[in-house]
Amino acid sequence: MHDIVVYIQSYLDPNVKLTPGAAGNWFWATVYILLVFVGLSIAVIAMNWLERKILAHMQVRLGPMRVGPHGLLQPIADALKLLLKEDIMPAEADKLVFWVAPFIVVLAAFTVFVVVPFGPTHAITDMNIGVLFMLGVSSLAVLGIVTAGWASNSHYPLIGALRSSAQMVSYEVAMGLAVVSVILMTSLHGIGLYGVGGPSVADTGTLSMIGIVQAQLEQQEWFIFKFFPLGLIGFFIFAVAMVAETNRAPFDLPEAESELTAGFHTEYSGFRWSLFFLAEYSAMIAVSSIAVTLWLGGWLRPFPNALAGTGWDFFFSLFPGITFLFLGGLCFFSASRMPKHAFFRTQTIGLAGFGATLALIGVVLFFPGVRERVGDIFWFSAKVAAFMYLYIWYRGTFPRYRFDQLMRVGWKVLLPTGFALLILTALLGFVEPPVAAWLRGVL
Amino acid sequence: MLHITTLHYLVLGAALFLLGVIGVLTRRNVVVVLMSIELILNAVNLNLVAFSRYWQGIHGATALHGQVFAIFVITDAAAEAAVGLGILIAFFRNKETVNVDEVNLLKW
Amino acid sequence: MTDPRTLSLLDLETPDKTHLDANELVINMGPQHPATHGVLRVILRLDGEKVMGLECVIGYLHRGVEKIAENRTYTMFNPYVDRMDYVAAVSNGLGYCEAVEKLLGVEAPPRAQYIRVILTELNRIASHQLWLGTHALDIGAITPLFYTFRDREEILKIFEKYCGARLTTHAFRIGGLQYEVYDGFEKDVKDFVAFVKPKIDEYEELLTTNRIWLERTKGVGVISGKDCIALGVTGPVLRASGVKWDLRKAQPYANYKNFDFDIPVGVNGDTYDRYIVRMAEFRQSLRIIEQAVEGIPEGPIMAKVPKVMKPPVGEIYHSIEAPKGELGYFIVSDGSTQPYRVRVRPPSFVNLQALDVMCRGQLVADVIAVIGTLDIVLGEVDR
Amino acid sequence: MNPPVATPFFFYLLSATVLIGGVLVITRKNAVHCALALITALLAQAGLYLMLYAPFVAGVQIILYAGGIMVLFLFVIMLISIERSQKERQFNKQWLIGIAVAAALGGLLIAVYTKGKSLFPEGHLTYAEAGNTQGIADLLYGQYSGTYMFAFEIASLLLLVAIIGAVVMAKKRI
Repeated sequence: MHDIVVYIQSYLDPNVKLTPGAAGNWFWATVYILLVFVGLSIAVIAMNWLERKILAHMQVRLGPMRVGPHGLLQPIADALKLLLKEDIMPAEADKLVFWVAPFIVVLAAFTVFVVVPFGPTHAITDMNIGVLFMLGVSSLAVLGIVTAGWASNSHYPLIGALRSSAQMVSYEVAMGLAVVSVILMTSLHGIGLYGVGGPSVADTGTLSMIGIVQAQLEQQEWFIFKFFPLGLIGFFIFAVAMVAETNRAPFDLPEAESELTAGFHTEYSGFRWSLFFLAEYSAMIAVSSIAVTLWLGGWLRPFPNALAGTGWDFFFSLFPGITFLFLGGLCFFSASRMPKHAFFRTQTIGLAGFGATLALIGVVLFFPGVRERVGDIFWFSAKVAAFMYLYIWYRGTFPRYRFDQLMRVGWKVLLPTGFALLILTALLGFVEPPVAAWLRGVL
Repeated sequence: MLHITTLHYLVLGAALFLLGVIGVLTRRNVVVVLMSIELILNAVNLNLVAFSRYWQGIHGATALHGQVFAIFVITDAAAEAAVGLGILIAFFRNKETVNVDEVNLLKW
Repeated sequence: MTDPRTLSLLDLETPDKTHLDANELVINMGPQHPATHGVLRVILRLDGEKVMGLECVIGYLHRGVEKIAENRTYTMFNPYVDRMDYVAAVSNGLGYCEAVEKLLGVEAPPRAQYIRVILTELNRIASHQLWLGTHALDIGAITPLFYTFRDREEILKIFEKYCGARLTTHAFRIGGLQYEVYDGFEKDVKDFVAFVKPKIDEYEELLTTNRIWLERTKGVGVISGKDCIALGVTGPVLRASGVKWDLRKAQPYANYKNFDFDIPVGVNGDTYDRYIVRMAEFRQSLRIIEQAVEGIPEGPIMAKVPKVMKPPVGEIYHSIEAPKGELGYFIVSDGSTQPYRVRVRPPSFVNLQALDVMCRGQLVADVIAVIGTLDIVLGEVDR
Repeated sequence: MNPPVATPFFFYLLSATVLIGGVLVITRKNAVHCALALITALLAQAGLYLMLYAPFVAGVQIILYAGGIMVLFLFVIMLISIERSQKERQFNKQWLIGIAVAAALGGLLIAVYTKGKSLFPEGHLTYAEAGNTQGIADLLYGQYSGTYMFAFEIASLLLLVAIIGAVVMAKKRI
């Protein structure tokens, strides 16, 4: 018993600078996995609600308003409905493959989060091949989509699946090139040894997700601003490719309902369909996490170098609490504007209760012990949330590409740009240190 | 506790290799034959990586030649799959079959 | 590679080869397809994703409107025409009423004429708004639909206030109007014009310079002016191909000759030009409404028409510029209370014939864009 | 660094997966099932690479084999119709000879491994995956230690040839 307590406490030691996976701590690794799983599920539910509401307000509608105050319980109602729905399997479908396909997609989407760094110690594990692992595992989702379309034994799903996989495979290439340019950047004026692994030799890069963020901290700039405008171009390539990769508007051809009804998941319903839904949203969060980690400084708060010092640390550590208090206040404000009618009493109380919960979380986040440990998670989530908003915004404003145009953008625009970017980054990385040294000498 | 040694991996590799060989020699469907070739290549890769680990034990962590070879083999497998499937499509278009024992013409 | 245009259209034998070298694939789009705007069935002959030819199968919404006319009096048939192009019911009513008036030899009084023009132009805007929303939705932009429906609502409110109905209005009567306009009609119309002007800019902001919109519409579904004339295509589709033909100018009816407006024309005859032409028509319609609402004269709203209409023996063809093109009524009278024959020349039906020419050599996804850009209403195609 | 845990368990689990996957590949009628079985085997093999402290090879295995090559296979299987080939005889006439040859080969391998058991003592490894990727990169492109730089460039040429070859083979009209 005592040993177990010691084992559990060994990771709580503030001197531990490792992720539980890297430290080999089974207990905390399991806890982190559960936390990430629950957090991700909540994020998907929240994203579902937010997408409907934000899209609705962009389109002069109200969105869900009936189930719970401001439709807050709508995602839960939907989930219940999906779980209770009859699970239809087409008679001519390939039973086993039809059954397995959604799980492949969901597994691929969730496994990616093993290496996502929410903070320097807040990740399930840190791998020497972090980025490679993320790209590889997220590319496995293609298999699920192809098999789902094929197993349905129907034309529209098959065409949708082939389109989807062709699209994902094509954009993976451009995506990879953009990622490689970042990996090149990590090796520049480095001190070596970021994160796990890496011989402590100067000018050695890293594939580790934590290492990439630490490289940005060392080099004192986010990679989006590195070698301006090269970092920005790389980020742009990735930002376009990641929308295509997740099959979202304006690249949502596999699901082009005006042509293909619902694409590869036409024949799916109920629980299995909800798995595709879950996978789509968690894949969106996953690719956004890659973008945030690689270009936007991951968990780093704004200006970690320019505004360093305990005062600034304190200032920025107040943000999570303030955000939750603000959200709670928003709920109270909405509750006060609810119609004063007996029919709405439950809803008003529910909304106020929700606001109170958020405010309570906000207050807890002000405690000194908590404040310092959640800052990195907060900034990471905030950056990812910005990407999620972009996804919704795209969907609200863009028409859909045609398939040949989509392929042309992927292969004829993004790919050559990616190659040029890679060459220029390498060249600049080679040229820059002597030039900088010379400039220092001159000045 | 039983230790897993290099030999374990070699035996596994050999078993995989034999499965691949059986597949190549007995199946008619070209796609499955190509997949069996992938099995053979993977068996080889497994051996290479296992040897690399063994070699690392002797020569230190930087003796990664086996793994580099494995990467070359994977590259080769990609090339082989692309060309093999290309030939398969061309063949299927002309003969409407994917069976190896019906490939009995040098040209058509 | 043979030119797909030289292939015979009706040659639709299904090749039962499904392997890679299949020369063509015949697929069926509709009648239950979300992008065919109702119950249009299109049989596509494809080479891969390329359209080699297509055939429209229509008639799923046939209600025998023309035959019904033969068993109704002239007055009784009037509401039926609303059900043809149900998104532009007012225009249909205008064409029918004017045709019968011509046959009877009466003319609606000027006040009625002005109000007719206002309502018809409002209806043109409503029809174009519905077209824009659904067309954009087909191409994947979901937001314009909600914007256009929000603004179309204001038009429907005016209709509702005027005659009690929103969609199938039955606004006009043979010889003029049944109802005097309600108090505040002019103000409502003026308010609407002021309200909708910035909204049209809003639509254009979303789409006109949107890169994806340009890629999806430019060079898609091109048809030349010559082809348009040969096929009898009219309306915005014809004008987008560079033919300056608008019945409001060419054969002025109602009192359009009193109003000052331009005919927007396109250059390339592609989907984008059709979009631009219709966007310009929004503004021209607003111009007409502004002039008309300023100049509504006082006076009666109904000409003197007999209670029991017995037009003299004879026939008449009268056509107007409906939102979708030339809407013509050919009415044969045998001197009785019921028409001997009514034949409608619906713009959607004639324009739909251009679909094949416009889609050949395009991709499947473009067929959807082209069906959208033709702005067909199946109620009118099938009648 | 903590010692690895439950190594034999994972080894037997993963190798069982690999072998079952391999058996399914060569026995299933439906080519899509074969491909799925192969993917399972490949992923399990990636796990084995991780156990051998070769994370980079494992990553390449996932991204190239499972995510790339197998998608290509699935594509081709779906392009060519498989209904007919499923009803046909699955094994060719020489299957007996084939199995005999494979058995002979197996016997040979068994002989080699029983005789040469002493050649392969247990490889004791105490270091983790640290620096694996950097080490491989060093061997491939290192300024002084880049033994395989030329071979690597040749591999890129091979890929180029394969791309052109595949396009030439599969294109209907060039």
